[in-house]
Amino acid sequence: MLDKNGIAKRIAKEVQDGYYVNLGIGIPTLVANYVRDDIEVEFQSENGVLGMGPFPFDGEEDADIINAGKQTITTLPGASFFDSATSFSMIRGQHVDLTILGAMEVSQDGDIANWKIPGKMVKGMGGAMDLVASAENIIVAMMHTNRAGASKLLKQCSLPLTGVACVKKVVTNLAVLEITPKGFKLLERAPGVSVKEIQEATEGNLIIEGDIPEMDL
Amino acid sequence: MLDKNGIAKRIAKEVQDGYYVNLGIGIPTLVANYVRDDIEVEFQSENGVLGMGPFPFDGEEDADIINAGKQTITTLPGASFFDSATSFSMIRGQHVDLTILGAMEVSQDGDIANWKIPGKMVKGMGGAMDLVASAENIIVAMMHTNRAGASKLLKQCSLPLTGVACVKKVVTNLAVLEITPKGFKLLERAPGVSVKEIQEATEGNLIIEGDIPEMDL
Amino acid sequence: MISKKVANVQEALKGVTDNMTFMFGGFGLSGIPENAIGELVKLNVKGLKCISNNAGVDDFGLGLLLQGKQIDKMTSSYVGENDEFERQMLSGELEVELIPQGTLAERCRAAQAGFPAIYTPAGYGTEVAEGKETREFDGKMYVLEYAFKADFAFVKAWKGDAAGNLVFKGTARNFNPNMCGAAKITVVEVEELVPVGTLDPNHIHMPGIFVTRIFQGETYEKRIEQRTVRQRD
Amino acid sequence: MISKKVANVQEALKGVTDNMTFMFGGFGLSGIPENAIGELVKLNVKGLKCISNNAGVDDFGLGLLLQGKQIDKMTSSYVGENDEFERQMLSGELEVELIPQGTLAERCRAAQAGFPAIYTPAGYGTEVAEGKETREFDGKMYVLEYAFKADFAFVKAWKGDAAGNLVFKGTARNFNPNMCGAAKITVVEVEELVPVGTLDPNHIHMPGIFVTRIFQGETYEKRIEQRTVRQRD
Repeated sequence: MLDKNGIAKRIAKEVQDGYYVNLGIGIPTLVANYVRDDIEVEFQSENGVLGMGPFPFDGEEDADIINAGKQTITTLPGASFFDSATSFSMIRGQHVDLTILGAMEVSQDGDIANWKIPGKMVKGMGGAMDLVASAENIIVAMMHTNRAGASKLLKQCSLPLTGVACVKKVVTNLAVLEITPKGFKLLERAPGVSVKEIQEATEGNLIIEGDIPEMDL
Repeated sequence: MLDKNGIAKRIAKEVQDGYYVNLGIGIPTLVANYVRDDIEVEFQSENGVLGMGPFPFDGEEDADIINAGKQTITTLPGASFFDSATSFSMIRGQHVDLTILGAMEVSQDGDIANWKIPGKMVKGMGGAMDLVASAENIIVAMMHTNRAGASKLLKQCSLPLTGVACVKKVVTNLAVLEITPKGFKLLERAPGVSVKEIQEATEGNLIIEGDIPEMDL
Repeated sequence: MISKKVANVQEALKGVTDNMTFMFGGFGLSGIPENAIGELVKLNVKGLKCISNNAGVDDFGLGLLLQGKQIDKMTSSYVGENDEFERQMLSGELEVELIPQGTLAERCRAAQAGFPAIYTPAGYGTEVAEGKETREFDGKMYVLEYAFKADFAFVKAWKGDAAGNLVFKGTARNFNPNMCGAAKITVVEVEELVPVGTLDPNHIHMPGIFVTRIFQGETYEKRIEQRTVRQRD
Repeated sequence: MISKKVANVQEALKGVTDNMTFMFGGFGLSGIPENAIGELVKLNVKGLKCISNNAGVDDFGLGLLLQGKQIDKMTSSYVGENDEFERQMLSGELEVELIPQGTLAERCRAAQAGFPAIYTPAGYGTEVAEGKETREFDGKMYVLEYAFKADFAFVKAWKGDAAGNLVFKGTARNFNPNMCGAAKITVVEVEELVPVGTLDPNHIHMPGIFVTRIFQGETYEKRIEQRTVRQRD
């Protein structure tokens, strides 16, 4: 079973040379730490920066240079700043190659819910609805089950949707799954996790074809 | 009767302190020469400059700094350059206060035709259609009649329209006229021009109320 | 050169009254119009409808207007990090319209650029699109979203001149340029009001034509919401 | 940093074939992609559909492609100053679609920004709107205009870096930034390719994400169409 860093590490393998990547808050942010050194990737943040670098050294933080999580950041050579409309032109116009974001629920049709629990948590969708409505390549990073142990990979989402039929891949603490017309296709198991454990933790239709390899991390 | 410079001089009196002004090609361009010195005005050109100054001194012209008439220009302190989409945001968003442009025909309803003579002259509308569709305040600068002596102030335009019910005022070599729901209201006569001459040169409905003063240039 | 310069925040906010609709630039606490917000607290105008990506924190940014119960409605994309906001929203005192961030940016730009409405894919199939017109183009579904209508836009820039020309810094730019000229009156505060002619005409982020009033701001706190650093080796 | 740099114009134009749709930046002869046009003449690709505000003059700019009868259709806002253009248009050899200049700019931006269509007031009630969908918003009429679809966008910038970040100069900017990322492939030529990190991230007009390939251009003529000067006193 993977921890959050393990999920990030596995997702980092999906990042290819020349990709512009938007990372959501939470586990997705950790992905930047595990991207291979021998490929060129640029990170975009929807508040208006392309070419994000690591966090600043203590004392060098700048209130005017933050990411969408409001964290102080730095920029790398070749970076640029721009306004919000331009930022979403990059996203809506499909210039960003890969979007990695967290979710509360994903359905077997690729629907995603991650912005609202009615009557309980209403923080808002931020840029998530724009991202999932436009991105060609969306990977969800999340735990396979919620704190109560219930599956987050469902036949249908029960929470208000963020986007419809948009998720392509899900990486959880238990597995890597691809969204196909027939449901969640199991691609890989997390180290030490059995197919049976994944089946038990998945409410949506799970497709198991042949031998399911363990992740190579 | 006015010449082109006279028309420009009269129109310059319509330019008020604090106006952003877009000047079309031809007579309108001359208006800049006659704006009072004691008011602040900025000239916008739709190819992407605000704060245009006079033509450059011989030898100081720059191929990268031109106006919409493709003439080499200079800029004044406080000027800015921008892309075409931003330029038309200024125009469409009604941030430009006054548009002065030439015309081949104007109708008594305020329609304007100035971009095409079918089968003869097809140069295109450039930015004129955007300007007349959006500007709150449009003044047409033109000769009262064409070279064949026919009126250019008509009941209805005969040429393909540039815009509908948009012109507010017309300044010609003979008169200043306002577009009203009932037609061309004669406001002023050019020096030495009689009301009768204006009547004869105007095909559209001409409204003459009271004594028509001569222009004060 | 047409001057937009006014002496201070009081003059800049002339005409502000109860029940108006305001736009506020800023993302989180970055690039927010601190001086304008402070003055609105003093003016104690009520019944405000505010368009802003976020709602500040309890004791800073738009949170200050919420504390004074000056806001009736917020249109935002993300409103976490604010307990008073949540309390007012759940109790029904505050009306909240949550919309996608890119939609927020583009509804501002539409108002600025004279577009009545836009078609965006964001929110299609979600409750955000409920009751809204939708339409298919090339096999993809879009939601029709209207240009904002606001009385004042409050914008914060880094540098500006009396002509109203603006330059922003880093990610403090965010929604600020998109809101310039998107309301009836655009009030800009700058960290540094520089002499006309010192800003490079090639590098002005927003030309002065989109600005109604500009003033030299004072004592910026520029609070950091999530101070995240790494240690030197 | 993702590099967009290619060695030369030949490499930059790989994939160009007959019957494609191209966008060209520039206003008149200012800010036109001279190197790309020169190479297209050499490649002698035919049946082109071109989107460009203007059509050059007889012996420069897009006029060179017209001389070689390489263009089947032009979508422009103003096509004066070009006798060969007029001849081909009147003889029916060349299809010409004239559209308002602001509409041209915004149809590019729509393609760049993922908008399927826009509503503009320009051209309403004229032959430009014939056969097009129109709609009233707040008592004013608008025409629905679609995002362009193009294979290549040819853009000319002043300075750029290998990351594809661009800076334009003066009014040579015009349609160039609006066309970046508005076609499947965006090819940018620059007067000066500078080392990555030398352009101020605050003052990049177009971020590299909108650019597919960038190369150092050569021997710019930068012809002036209307040399207008005043005499010193």
